[in-house]
Amino acid sequence: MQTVDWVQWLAFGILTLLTIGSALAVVIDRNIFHSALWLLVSLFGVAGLFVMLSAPFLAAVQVLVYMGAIVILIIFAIMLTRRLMGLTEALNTQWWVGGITAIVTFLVIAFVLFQAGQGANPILVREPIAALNGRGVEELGKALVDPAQYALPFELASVLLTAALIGSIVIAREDQ
Amino acid sequence: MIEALVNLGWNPHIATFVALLLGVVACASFGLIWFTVIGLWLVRKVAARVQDRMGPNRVGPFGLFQVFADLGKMITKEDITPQGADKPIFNIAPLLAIAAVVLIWAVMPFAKTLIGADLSVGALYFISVASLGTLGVLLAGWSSNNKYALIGALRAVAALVSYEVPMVISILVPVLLAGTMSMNGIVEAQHIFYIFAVPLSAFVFFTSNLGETGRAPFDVIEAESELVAGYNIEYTGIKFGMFQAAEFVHSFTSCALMAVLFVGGWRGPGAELPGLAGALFGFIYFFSKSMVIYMLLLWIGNTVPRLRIDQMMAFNWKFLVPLQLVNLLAVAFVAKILQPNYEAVRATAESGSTLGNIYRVFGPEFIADLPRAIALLIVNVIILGGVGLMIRNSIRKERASVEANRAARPPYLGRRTPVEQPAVGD
Amino acid sequence: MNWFDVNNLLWLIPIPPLLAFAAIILGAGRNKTLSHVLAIGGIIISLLFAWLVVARGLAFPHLGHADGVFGSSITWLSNGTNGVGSGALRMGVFLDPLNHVMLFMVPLACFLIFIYSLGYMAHDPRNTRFFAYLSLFASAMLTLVVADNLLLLFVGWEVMGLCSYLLIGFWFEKESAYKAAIKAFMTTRVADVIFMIGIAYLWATTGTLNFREIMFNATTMQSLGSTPALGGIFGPTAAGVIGICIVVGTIGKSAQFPLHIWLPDAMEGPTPVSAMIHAATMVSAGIYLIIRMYPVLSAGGNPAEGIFTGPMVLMAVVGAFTALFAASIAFTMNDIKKVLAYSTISQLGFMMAALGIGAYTAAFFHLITHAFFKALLFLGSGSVIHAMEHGEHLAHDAAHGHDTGHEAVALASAEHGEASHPAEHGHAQEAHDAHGAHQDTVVAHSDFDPQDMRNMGGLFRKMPVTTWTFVIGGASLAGLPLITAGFWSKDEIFAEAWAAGTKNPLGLVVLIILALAAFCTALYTMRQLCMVFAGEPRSEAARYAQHYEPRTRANRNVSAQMTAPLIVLAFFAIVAGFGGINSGFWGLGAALKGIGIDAPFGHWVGQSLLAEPEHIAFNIGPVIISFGVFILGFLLGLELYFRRPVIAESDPIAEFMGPTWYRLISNKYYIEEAYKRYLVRPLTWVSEVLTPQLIDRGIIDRFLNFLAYAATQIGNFIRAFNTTIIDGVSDGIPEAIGDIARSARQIQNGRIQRYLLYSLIAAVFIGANVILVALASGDLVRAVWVIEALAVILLLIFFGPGRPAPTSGGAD
Amino acid sequence: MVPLTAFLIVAALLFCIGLYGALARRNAVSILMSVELMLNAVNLNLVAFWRFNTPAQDVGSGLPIGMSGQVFAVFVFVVAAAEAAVGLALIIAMYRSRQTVIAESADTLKF
Repeated sequence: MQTVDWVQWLAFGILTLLTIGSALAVVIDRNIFHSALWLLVSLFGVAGLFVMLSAPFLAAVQVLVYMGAIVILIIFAIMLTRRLMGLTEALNTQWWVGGITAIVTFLVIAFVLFQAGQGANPILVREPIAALNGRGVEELGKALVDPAQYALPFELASVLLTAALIGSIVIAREDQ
Repeated sequence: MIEALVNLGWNPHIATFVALLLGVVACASFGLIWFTVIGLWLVRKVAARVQDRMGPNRVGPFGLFQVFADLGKMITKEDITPQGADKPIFNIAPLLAIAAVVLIWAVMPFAKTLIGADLSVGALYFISVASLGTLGVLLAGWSSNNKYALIGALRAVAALVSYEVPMVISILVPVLLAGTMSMNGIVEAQHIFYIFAVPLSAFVFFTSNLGETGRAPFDVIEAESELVAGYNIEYTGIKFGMFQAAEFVHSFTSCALMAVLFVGGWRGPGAELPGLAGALFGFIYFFSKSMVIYMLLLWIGNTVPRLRIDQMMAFNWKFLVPLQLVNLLAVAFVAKILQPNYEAVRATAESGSTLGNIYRVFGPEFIADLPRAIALLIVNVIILGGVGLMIRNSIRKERASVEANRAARPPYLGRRTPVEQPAVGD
Repeated sequence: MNWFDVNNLLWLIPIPPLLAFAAIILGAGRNKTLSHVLAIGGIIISLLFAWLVVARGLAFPHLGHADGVFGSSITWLSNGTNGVGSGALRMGVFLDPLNHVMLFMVPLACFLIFIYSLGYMAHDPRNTRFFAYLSLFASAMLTLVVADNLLLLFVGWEVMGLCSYLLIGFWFEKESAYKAAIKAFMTTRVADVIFMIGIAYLWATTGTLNFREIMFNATTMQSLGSTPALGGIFGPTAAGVIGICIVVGTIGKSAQFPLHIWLPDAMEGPTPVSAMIHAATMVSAGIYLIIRMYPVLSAGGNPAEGIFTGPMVLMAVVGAFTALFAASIAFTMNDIKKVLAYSTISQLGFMMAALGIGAYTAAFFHLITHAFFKALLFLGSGSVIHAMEHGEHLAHDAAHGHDTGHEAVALASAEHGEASHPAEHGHAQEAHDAHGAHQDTVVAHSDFDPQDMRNMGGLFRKMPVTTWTFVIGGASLAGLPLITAGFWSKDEIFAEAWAAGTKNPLGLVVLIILALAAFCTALYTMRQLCMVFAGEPRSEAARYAQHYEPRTRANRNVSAQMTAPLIVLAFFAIVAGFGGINSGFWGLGAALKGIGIDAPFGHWVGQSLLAEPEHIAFNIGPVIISFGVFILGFLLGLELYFRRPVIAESDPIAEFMGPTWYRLISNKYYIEEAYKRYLVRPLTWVSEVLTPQLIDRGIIDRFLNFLAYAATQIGNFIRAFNTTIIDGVSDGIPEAIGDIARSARQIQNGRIQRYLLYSLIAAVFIGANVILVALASGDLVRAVWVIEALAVILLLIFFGPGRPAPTSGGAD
Repeated sequence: MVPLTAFLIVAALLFCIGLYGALARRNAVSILMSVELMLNAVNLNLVAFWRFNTPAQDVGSGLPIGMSGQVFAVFVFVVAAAEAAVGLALIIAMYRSRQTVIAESADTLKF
C-alpha cells in the first residue's frame, strides 16, 4: 500500500496547487477577466479532487455546470459591464481586515481539525472503502428520485431553479 | 496492457495512468489526423460537386494532398498577435477550442475493445468537454481586443449555448433507454438502433449538432459571405488553422457521436468477435456509419440556405426544445412501462421450441427489445403528427394574417415614401 | 393503491384549493366566471374529501388513542438514516379527534364564505385575484389542520399570514388598507420569529417535530417537563421556554393583548375576509396551535390538581385580561365591523384563558362554536354594509329628484356618466382607475360611512333574513341560555374555571374576569343589535337599504348568495352547542343522555391527549353565573338602547359610564398611542434626535468644544512656559474624541461587505471563545476576555479614520 | 489514500481565500466569484466526508449506499447556479441604474 501512496499524494499535490494557486489568483488578479479565467482553473482543480474522491459524476457536473455555464455567465456579465474593467483599484479599504479575518478563520478551522485529529476522532481517521465498484452514479441517481430519500428536495430544487430563472429574467429585463 | 506494465514492476497507478494516457492520445489524435487528411479533401470535393465544380485535383492523386498544401500555407504565414490583445488568453484560446473537440474522442468507442477510456459517465463527459469549446470561442473574441471579434464571439456563444440545450435533452433519450451513460454501454444496448425507435430524438440531435458545430443552415457565426470572419478575425497562421481544424473536426465528431448514440456505433455482423477481427469489423462499421451521416451533413450544408440569427434562435427555443422535451417525457413514459425482459426471451430461445428457434434467428435481445421499440416508434409518429398539425395551423394562420394585412392596408402605405398630396385650392 | 384510504385522502384535502389558486393566477386572467368555477370547485372538492375523512374518522371509535391514528408521512430532509425518530425531518398528515373536528368546521366555513363572496365581491374589478387569494388561504388553513408536525403547521401558518396581508390590503388604493396590511404583517411577524425559535428549540430538545411522537411519548414529555432550559440559567424548564415561545406565537396570530392592535385595523379588508380570516379560521389557528401543543405547555404541571406551568399562567393572565379589555372597548365602537373585531379578540381571550386553567376541551369547544357564530356575525354585517351602500346609492338618486326605481337608476348612471360612479356597487363597470372598492367610492362622493352604526337603525324591516340570522349570531355570542351554542361553550369554560378555582386562586381570578367580560359581551351585543336593527332609520341610506330592486328583481341572485350562507351558519350557531352539554344539566342533559348524546364533544376531543382529561361534574355555580351575566347585560342593553336613537355625542353608555371612562375606552385605552409614544417615538427620537443632535452635536460636539476651548485657554495660559507640549495635548485630545465619534458613525455605512465583515468577525470571535472555554482554565478565559474587550475598542477606533460619510441625500 | 484531513485543509484554504475575496474585492462580480469559490470549498468538504464515511458494508451488499454527501453537493450546485443567475442579473440591473458595479457604491440602504 505504501508503494502507491506517493502517486496519490503527487496527484493530490498537483491538484491542490492548481486549485489553491488559481484561487489565490482569482482574488488577487486586478484584471477581472483574468480573475474569471483563474476561477475556471480553480474549479477544474476541484473537479480533479472530486475524481480523486471517486465522484466522477460530480466532477463531470462541475465541469459542465461551473465551467460551462456559470463561468460563461460571469464572463458575459463582465463584458456587459465592461466599462469598468479598467479599474485601477481592485481592493477596497478594508482589505487587510478581510485578510486577517480570513487567516484567523483558517487558523480556527485548522486548529479544530488538529484538535480533532489529536483526539483520534473516529470520523477523521476512518479509512475509505477500497472501491465503490462503479455504483456511485447509479446510487446517486436512485437517491435523488427515491421518495424515501431525496425526491422531495430534488423536486424543490427544480422549482428553485425555475424561480431563479424567472427572477433573473425579471430583474435583468430592461424596463418597458 | 496495464497488467503487462505492472508485471514489468511498474507502480499500478502509474501503469493505469500511462495506459489510459496512451489510449486517449492515440484515439484522440487519430480523429484529428485522419480527418485533416481525408475529411477536408472530402469537404471540398463534395462542396465542389454540389456547386458543379471540379474541386481540388492538382496536388497528388485526385487532389488528395491538397490538405498538406493548405497546411503548409497555414504554417508558413506570419503569426500575428495584435498589440492590444490579451496575449496569454489570445494564445490559449485556439488550443482550448481544439482540445475541447479532440478530448471528445477519448470516450469514442471505435470497436468493442477499442475505446480510449470507457468512463461510466461518458455521455456527461463529452457534453461537459464540448462546453469548453464555447469558452474557447468567447476567449478568442474577447482577447482579440476587436469589437467585431467580440460581437462575433457573443453571437457565437449565444448560438452555441442555446443549441446545447436540445442536444443535451436528446442525448438523454439514448441514455434513458440504455440505462447507462457509458458510451460503450449505450452501443451495446442498441439491439435495435435507436434511430429506428426514436427517430425524432435522432433528428433533434442531428439538427442541434448542426447548430452546435456552426454548419449550414446555422452558420451565421461564420457566414463567410456576409461577415468579416467573426470571433477569429484577428487570428492568422497556425492559430487560425487551429480554429479551422477544430471546427472541421467538431462537425465530424458530432457525426461520429450520432453514429454511436443512435445508429449503434460499432454494431454489425461480426463485430462481437473476439480479438483483432472483431475490432476491425467494429471499426469499419463505426466509420462507415459516421461517414454516411457526415455525407448527409455535407449535403445539407451545401444546399440549404442560411437562416437569420433570430430565425435560428426561434427554431431552437420554440421548436427543438419543446419538441424534444415532449419527446423525452413520452419516451420516459414508454420506457418505464415496457421494460424489455431479456431473461424470459432468452429462456424461450434456449428452450428449443419453434418460437425459440424463431427467436434465435433474430437474436433474443432483438426480440426482447422489439415491443418497446415499436411502441416508441408509434409514440414518435404520433408526436410528429401533432407537431405537423400545429405547424400547418400556424402557417395557415400566419398566411391568413398576412393576407388580411395586405387587404386592409391602403395601397400608398406600401411605398417607401408617402406620396405628397398636391395642395388643393389656394 | 386505494386513493380513498384515509391515509391518502388526508394529503389530498389541501391540494384542490392550491391548484385552484395556481390555475386562477396563471390561467384565469380577468375571467370572473372561470375564477369562480375554479375557486368554488376547489373548495367543494376539499370539502368532500374532508367530510369523507370526517365520516371515516367517526366510524373509528378509538380515533386518537395510541393505536388509533390515521396518517402517513414522507421524509422531507433525510440525514442519511431514514427511520422514524432518527432526527430526519419528516412531513406528514394525520387525523386525530382534534383536527377531525376542525376538518368538519374549516372547509364548511371556507365554502360558505366563498359562496358569500360571489355575491359580495360580484362587482369588484379584481374579482379573480380575490378568489385566488381566498383559495390559497383555504389551502394553507387546511394544510395547517392536517399537518402532523410543527414544521408543516408553520408552513401553513406563514402562508396564511401572507394571505392575510394580501387580503387586508386588497383595496390597496386606500391608504388605511395598505397600512393595515403592513401593520398586520409586521405585528404577527414579531410573534412568528419567537414562535420559530420555540420550534427550533423543541426540535433540538426532542429531535422530532411530530405531534404524536412528542406527546404520546411519556418519557419525552417527562424529560421536557423536568429538564432545566438553556443550561438552567433562567429557571424554567425546557417545556416552559418552548411553551412560552409558542404562546407568544399565538398571541400574535390570535391578536391577544400586547399584539392585538392589528386585528381591528384588519377590518379594512373586504368583509368576507374579515369573516374568514379574522374570525373563523386564521385567528382560530393560533388557538388551535396551543390546543394542539397543550401537552407540551402543561408538561411539568398538573392542571387537574391546580398546578399550572409558566406558559399556562401566561395564557390565563393574557387571555383573561384580553377578554375583558377587548370586550370593554367593543361597546364604545361605532363601526359595525370594529365591534365584531374587538368581540373576536375578546372571545379568543376566553379560549386562551380557558386553556390557561387547563380547560382543554372547553376551549376547543368554544373555538368551534365561536367560529360558527362569529363567521355568521361578520357575514351578516357584510350583508348590512352591502345593503347600506346600495341604500346610499338609491338615496343619492332619490335626492336628485328621481324615483328609486330601476328606471331612475339607469337614468342616474346615464346622467352622471361613468365618471361620477366609477365602480358603483350594484351597477359597476370595470373601473380602471384606482377605485375598485365600493365603500371607498361611496365615500368618494359623500362623507357617508356605510359601516357606521349610528347611520343605521330599523333595518329589520328591510332585510328580515339578515336580521334574524344576525340576531341568532348575536344571541350566541352573548350566550342566550339554553338555546345557543355560545351559551353552552361559555358555560363549559365557566364550569372549568369554577373547578380550577377550588384548587388554585388563579382559577377564581380567571372566573371573575371572564364573567365580567361575558357581561360586557351581552351588553355590547345588545347595543349593536339595537343600533343596527331596532328603532327607526337614522339616515336616508338606512331607509333605502336593501340588496336588490324589489321591482326589477335585479341582483336577486346576489342577495341569495349572501343570505344562504347566513342561514346555514345560523343553523350551526345553534346546533353546535348541543355537542357539549354536560349530562348533569337539569333535565336537558339527562334527556340528551337518554337519547345517547352524552357530551360527545368533550369525550371525542379528549381522546387526542395521552391521558384523557376527566370530565368535571355538573355544578350549579357556573350556570348561575352564565345566566346572570347574560340577563344583566341583556337587560341593561335593552334599557340603554332599545328604541333610543344613538347620536354621535351622546351614546347612552357614555352617560352610564361617565365621560372619563368613556373617553378612555373609546380611544381603546390609548394602547396605540402608547405604542407610538413609548416605542415608536423614542426609537425615532433616538435615531433622529438623540444620536445626531444630542449625542453628536449636543454632547460630543459640546464636549469637544468645551475641551478644545478649555485646552486652548489653558494652552494660551501656559504658552508662555511651553507652547509645544500643551499644543500637542490640546489638539490631540479633541481629535481623538472626534475620531471615536466618527468611528461610531462608521459602523453603519450601508456597505454590504462591511456588514459581512462584522458578522464574520463576530462569528470568528464566538467560535474562538467557544474553543477557549472548552479548552482553557477559568483565569485564562477571563484574561483573554479582557484583551478581547480592548481589541473591540481598538477595532472601533480602526473604523474611525475612514472618510467622513457623504452628507448629501438626507440623514446619515 | 490521501487522508480526509488533507482534503479538509484544502477545502478550508479554498474557503478562506474565497472569504478574503468576498471581503476585499470591490467589483461585485469578483465578490460573486469569491462566493463561488466558497461554495466549492463546501462541496469539497461534503464529498470528502461522504467518501470517507460511507459504511463499508453497504458497498458490498446490494443495499443502497448512503449518498447524502454527493446529494447535498448536487443541491449546492443547484443553489450555486441559481445564485449566479440571480446575482448576475442583480449586478446588471445595478449597472443599468447606477452605472457602477462597485459593491461599495451601493450603500444607500443604511437609513
